[in-house]
Amino acid sequence: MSILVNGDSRILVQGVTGREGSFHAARCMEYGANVVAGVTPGRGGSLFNDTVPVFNSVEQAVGETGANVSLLFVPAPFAQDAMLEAAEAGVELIVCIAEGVPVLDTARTLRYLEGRGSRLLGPNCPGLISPGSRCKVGIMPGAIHMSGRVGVVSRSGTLTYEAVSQLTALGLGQSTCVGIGGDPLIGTNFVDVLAMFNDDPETDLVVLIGEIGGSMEQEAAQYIKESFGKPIVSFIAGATAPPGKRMGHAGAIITGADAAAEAKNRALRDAGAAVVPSPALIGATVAEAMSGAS
Amino acid sequence: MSILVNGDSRILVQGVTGREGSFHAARCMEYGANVVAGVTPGRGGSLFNDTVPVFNSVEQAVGETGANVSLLFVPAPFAQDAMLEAAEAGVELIVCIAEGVPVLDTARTLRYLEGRGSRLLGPNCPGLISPGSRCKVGIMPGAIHMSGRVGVVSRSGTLTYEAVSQLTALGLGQSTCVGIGGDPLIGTNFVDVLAMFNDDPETDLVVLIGEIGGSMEQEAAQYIKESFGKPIVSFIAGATAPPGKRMGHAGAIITGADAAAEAKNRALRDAGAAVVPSPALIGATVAEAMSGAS
Amino acid sequence: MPPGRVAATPAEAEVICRDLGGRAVVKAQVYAGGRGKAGGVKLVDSPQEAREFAASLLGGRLVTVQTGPEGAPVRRLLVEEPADVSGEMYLAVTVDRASGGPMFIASASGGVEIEEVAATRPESIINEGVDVAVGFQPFQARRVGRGLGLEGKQLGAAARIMTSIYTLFMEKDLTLVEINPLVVSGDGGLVAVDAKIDLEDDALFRHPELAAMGDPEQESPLEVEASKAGISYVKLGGSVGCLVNGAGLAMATMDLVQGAGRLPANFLDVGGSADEGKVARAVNIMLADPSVKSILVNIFGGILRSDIVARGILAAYGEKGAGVPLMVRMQGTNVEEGREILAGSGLDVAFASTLLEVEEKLKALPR
Amino acid sequence: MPPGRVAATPAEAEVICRDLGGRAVVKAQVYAGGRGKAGGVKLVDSPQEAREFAASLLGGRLVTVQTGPEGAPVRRLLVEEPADVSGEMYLAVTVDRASGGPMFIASASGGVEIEEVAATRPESIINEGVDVAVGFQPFQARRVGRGLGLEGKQLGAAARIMTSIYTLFMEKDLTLVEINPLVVSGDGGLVAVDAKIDLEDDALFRHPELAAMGDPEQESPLEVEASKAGISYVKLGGSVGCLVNGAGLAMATMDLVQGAGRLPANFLDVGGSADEGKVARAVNIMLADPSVKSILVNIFGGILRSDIVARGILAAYGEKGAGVPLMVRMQGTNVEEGREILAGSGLDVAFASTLLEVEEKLKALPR
Repeated sequence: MSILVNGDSRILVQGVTGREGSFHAARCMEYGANVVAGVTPGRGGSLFNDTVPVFNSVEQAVGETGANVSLLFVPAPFAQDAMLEAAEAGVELIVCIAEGVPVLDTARTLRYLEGRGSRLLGPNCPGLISPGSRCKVGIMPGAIHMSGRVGVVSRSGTLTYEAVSQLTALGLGQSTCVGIGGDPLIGTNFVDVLAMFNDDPETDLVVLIGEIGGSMEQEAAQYIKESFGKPIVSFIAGATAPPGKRMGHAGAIITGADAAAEAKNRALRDAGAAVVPSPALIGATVAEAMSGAS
Repeated sequence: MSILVNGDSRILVQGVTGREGSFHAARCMEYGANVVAGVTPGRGGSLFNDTVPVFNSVEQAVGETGANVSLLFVPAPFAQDAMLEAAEAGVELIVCIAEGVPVLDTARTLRYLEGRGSRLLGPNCPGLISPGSRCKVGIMPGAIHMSGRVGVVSRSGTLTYEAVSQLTALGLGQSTCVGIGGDPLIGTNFVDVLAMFNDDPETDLVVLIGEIGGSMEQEAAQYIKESFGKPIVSFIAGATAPPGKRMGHAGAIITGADAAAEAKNRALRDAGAAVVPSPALIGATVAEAMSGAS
Repeated sequence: MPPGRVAATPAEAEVICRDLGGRAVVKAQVYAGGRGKAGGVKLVDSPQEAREFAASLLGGRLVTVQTGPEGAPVRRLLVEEPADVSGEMYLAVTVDRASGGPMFIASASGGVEIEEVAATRPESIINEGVDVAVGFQPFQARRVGRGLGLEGKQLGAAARIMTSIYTLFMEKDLTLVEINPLVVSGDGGLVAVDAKIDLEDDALFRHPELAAMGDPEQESPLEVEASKAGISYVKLGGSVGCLVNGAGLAMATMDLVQGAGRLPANFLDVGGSADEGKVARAVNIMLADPSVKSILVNIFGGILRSDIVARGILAAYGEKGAGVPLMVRMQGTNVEEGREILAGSGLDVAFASTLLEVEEKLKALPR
Repeated sequence: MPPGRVAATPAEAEVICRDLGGRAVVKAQVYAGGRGKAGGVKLVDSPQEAREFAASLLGGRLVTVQTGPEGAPVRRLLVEEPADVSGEMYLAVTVDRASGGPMFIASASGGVEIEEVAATRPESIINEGVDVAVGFQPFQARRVGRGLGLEGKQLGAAARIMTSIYTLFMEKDLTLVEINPLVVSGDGGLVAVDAKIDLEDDALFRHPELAAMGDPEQESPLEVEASKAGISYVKLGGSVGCLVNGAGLAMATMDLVQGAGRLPANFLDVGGSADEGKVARAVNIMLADPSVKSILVNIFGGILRSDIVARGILAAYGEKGAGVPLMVRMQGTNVEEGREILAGSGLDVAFASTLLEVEEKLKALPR
C-alpha cells in the first residue's frame, strides 16, 4: 500500500503536449505510471506517444477514461484555470508542478476546493511517487527511488531527491515520497500527509523535510506530539538564511520567530522527532532510527 | 410544533434602533416573540424598549444572549454585510426583510452560506410567524392570525395576509406562515419549506401562494408529486400580467413559458394541488380540502 | 461592434451609408429587445434606401414584444457596415434563479429571440453557471465556445468576448448582457452585431455613472411620474384602475378584476409605508390615464393605515375625480376611521369588506 | 497621507518645509521598512533644519533592518506636514498561510515593527481573515476598528481605509499593504503617516503598470544581473560561493557550508531547466563578488544534465576564475560525462560524490 496514489491510479496530464508536459509524461510512463489521458485545449483527438488519447477538456478526459489523478504542466499564469477545471471535473488528486502561481490565485483555488472532493498537491511541487506500485506522478528522477517502508514528505524538490538517494544508498526503500511544495499557500500540508502515513500499514517511519518560512513545521510537531504513532526524522533547510530575504521558494522567508529553522527544529525535537543536524546525515539518521525502532 | 421557529427561538433584531426596526421589533414583542437582543453598530450598551440589550455586533449579541434567529431591518445597500455578519456569528435562521437588495449581493450571500449552518429567509420577505407559539419574526399584522393546523408558504406579503385573514375568518388556524420573498434569488424556496411542513406533525394542509416569474412553483410541483404527503391548496398571482414587465417584485416577470401563471397552475394541478381560481376563494378552497381530507 | 455611426435624420443615414460604401444595416435605437422581428432593423443596399428606411422609422414608435402595445419612440438610428454573416449565434450572461448566480446562455441558433430558440430548439441552448466565489473561468469559456462549434482562433475570440462581458456584468451590477447575433465575419473573426444590457435599478446606488444614463423619454410619462414617486406602476390595456399595497396583492387584484369580466388598467403597488401624498399621487396617475373608467382601491393594512389612505384618495379625487366611480376595500389598521372619512366626503364610494364582495361589485362597474 | 511633496535636493526640501509653515517631517524614500529606526525620518522645526537633514541623507545609503548591510541609496525625500500624533496604530493586509487567504493584521501598538509588537505585546494584535469568495466585509472592518479602540467617526474612517487597502491589495495582487503608524490627528481624523506595499513578482504579468515602476538601483548590481538571468540569488556575508539547483538544496548547501566551519557567500538556485549560458552567468555573478574565495557546485540532476553544467562552468571560469578553488558535486543524468569535461579542462577541480564528502573537503577550503 501507499498513500494518495497506487497501482490503480488513473493519471491524466494537463498540458501534455507542451515541452515540459510531454517530457515528464513520457518519464512517468517509462517508470510504470498508468497515464490514461492528456489534455490540451485545441489538441483533442490526437494521441500522445502514440498511445495516450488527448482531449480538449478535463471533463471529456475524465468522462472517457475515468482518470482520477491529474498532473498539471500548465504555466503559472494559467494554473488557476487548470486546477479549477480539474476540480470541477471531479478529479480526486490534483498535482500542480508550476512554480510562480500568483498567491491569490492559489487562495481562490483553495476556497473553490472547500466542500469539494478534490485534493490539491502543490503548487510549486515535484509531485509524488510510490516506488512499490511503480506510480510516479511528478518530475523526480525515478531511478533514485526504491520500494520500501520509509515515507517522505517535503517542501522541497532537489533536497528531497538528495534525501531519497541517501536512503536508497543505505538500502532504505520508500513507501511514498510526497513533495508538498515551496509556496506560502499550498493545498496539502505536512499534517495532512502525516495523518495518511500514520494510517498506512506499509510505512514504518517518516522523513519530514521542512524549511524556513511560516509555521507549518510547528503545526506538524503539534500533530506528531498528539497523534502520530511512528518514528519521525526531520531536517529543516535554511538554518543559515538571513531574515527578511526570500530564499528561492516563495514560501521560504523568515518574517518572524516561528519562521526560523531553529524554532522549527526545537518544536520537532520537543515532539520527539530525530532532528538531523546536517543535510549529509539524513540517510544515516533514518538508518539509526529504524534500527532503534525495530 | 411549528417549523423554523417556535417558543424557544431567541430573536435578535439587526437594525433595531432604526425607524422600521424599532417599530416592528416592538410589534414582535407585543405579539409574544422572545426578542433577546438588538444590534446597531455604534449603539452598543443601550437598551431597546427599556429591556432589550443592544450590541455593536452580531457576534457580541450571540455571545451574550444565545440568539439563534436574526430579523434584519437593515437598508438594502447594507443587507449583504448584515446577512454575512449574522451567518459568520452562527445565527441559524436569518430573516431579511429589505426590498431592493442587489441581486448579485444575494448571489454572493448564498455562496457564502454554502457549507455553513445558517439558513436565509428572503430577502424582500415579510418574515414568518407561528401563532401557536406566539412567535412572530416579521412585519405581518399579528392580529389576523390564529393558531391551527394549516401551513402557509408564499412569495408575497400582503397577499399572504389576505389569504391568512380568509383562513382565520373561516376558523382555519395556522401552524406556521412563511414568506419566502419576492426576489429572483432567495435563500429558502418552496421545496425547502414544503419538506419541513411534510415533517411537521402539527400541519395538516399547506397553502402555497406563488406568482409569475421563474420556475420555483414547477420545482415545488415536482416535489409535491414525488414526496409530499399532505393536501396542497395553491394560488398563483399574475395570471393577467403581461410578459416582459416586472410586476412590483423583482422576481415577478414573465420571461419564458415556465414563468407564466398558467404553466405554474398546470404543474401544480398535475401534482394534485387544489388550484384556487380566484384570490377571493383561497379560504373557501382550503375549507373544502380540509373537509375532504378528514 | 462593426464600424458605424448614429443618425438622427434620414439625410444623416444616407450620408453614413454612403461613407460605408453604399451597403449598411440600419437599426432603430430603442430600449427593448425584439426590434429585428418588429421591423426596426434592415439591410439596405444603397444610400437612397437607407434614407427611405430611416424616414419610415424616425419620429415614430416601434412596437416589439418587449415594449408593450404602446411601443417605444425611435429618435436615433444606428447605421452600420453589414457583417459578413455566415452563422448567427446567441451569447448572454444573466442571473439564474435555480443556481443562484450568474449564468452564461449561448446557442448556435442566434439571430432570433432566445425564448423562441428555447421553444423550438431547446437542445441547442448551452447553460454555463458561474461560481461567484472565483468568477468566470477560461475553461468554462472554452466549453461554451466548443458548444457553439467554434475552434482555434474563433474559440479564443469567443472566450475573450465572454470574459469581457462577464467583467462588465459584475462590475456594473447588470442583470443581462446579451449579444444577438454574434457572427463569424468574412475574415474569420467574431462580430457582435447587436448587443443589449439591462441595468439593475437596485444597484444603481453604486453606479452613479449608469444612473445618469437613463433616457426618461423611453418610458411613458405616467411611468416616469410613478417612478419618481416611488410607486411601482405598469400601464395595462383595461379600464379599471387598481390601487393596491403589495405586489402580490396587486397582481391578485388584477386577476380578480379579470375574473369579474373586466380588465385592469394598470398594476400599481403603492408600497407598505406610503403616506397621504404618495397615495394622492397614485390616484392622480390613474386619473391622468384616459382609459381609466373606474378605480378600485384594495388595501390590506399592516403598516399602512386606512385613514391615511382615505385622506390621500380624497386629496386627489377632489380635484378631478368627478365621473370616475370608486370602489374601496380596506382591511387592517384604522379601517373604520378610513371608511368614515370617505363616506362623509360626498364622493360616490362603493365599499367592500372582502374580496368576494369586491368581485361581486366589480360586475356593476362600467366596462 | 498628510500634505507634502518630494524633494531631490536639500534646497527643495527647504522650500517645501517653508511652504508647509516651517515644520515638517522629512523621510528618506527607500524600498524598505524600518527607516524610522535607522535615522531616515526626522521631525524638523525650521526650513534650515530641513535643508541640513536632507543634505545628510541625499546621495548616501540608508541601512535598515530590511536593506541588508549594504543599505539602499537615498535619492529622494518626502517632506510632509507633521501629523498631530496622539496614538500610533498598525494596520496591514497580507496573505495568511494558515487560513490560506488574505488577512488583516492590526494593533493599537503601532509605530514600531510588527514583529516587535508580536514579541512584546502579542495580545494587542488583531487578526481578521478575509473570505475571498465574498471579499472583505464592513462588519469585519468594524470589528477591527473596535479592536483598535476606535469609535464613531474614527471607526468609520478606519473602515474606509481598510476597504480601500483591501481593494488595492486584491486589484494589484499585492502581498502586503502596511500602514504604520496610523494616527489620530488633532482634528480627530485618521492619518496614514507611513505606508508600504509589497508587489508580488509572480503576478506582475497581469500588472504591466507595476512592473514598469521598479527601481533597479534599489537592488545590488549582482541581484539585478541574477534577476535578469532568471537566477534566484541572495548575497550573503561569507566566502564560499554556492551554485545549486533547487531552493531547498541550495539552503541545505548553505547549512552544510556553515556546518563545515565556513560561511556561504550567497544563496543561488540556478533552477531545474538551466542551460549552459545560464550556468555560466551564475558562475560569473559569483566570480564578480570580491568576497567569494571559493566556489561549491552542488547539482542533483533530474532534468538538469551534468554535462551542460560542466560546460557552463568552464565557459565562465575560463575567463576569470583563476585562483578561485572549485569544488563540484554532481549527481544524476550524464554525471560521468560532466566530470570528464571538467577533469580534462585543466581547471583545478575537487570532486565529491556525496554531501558527506563535500562536508569533509569544505574544511580544506580557504576561509
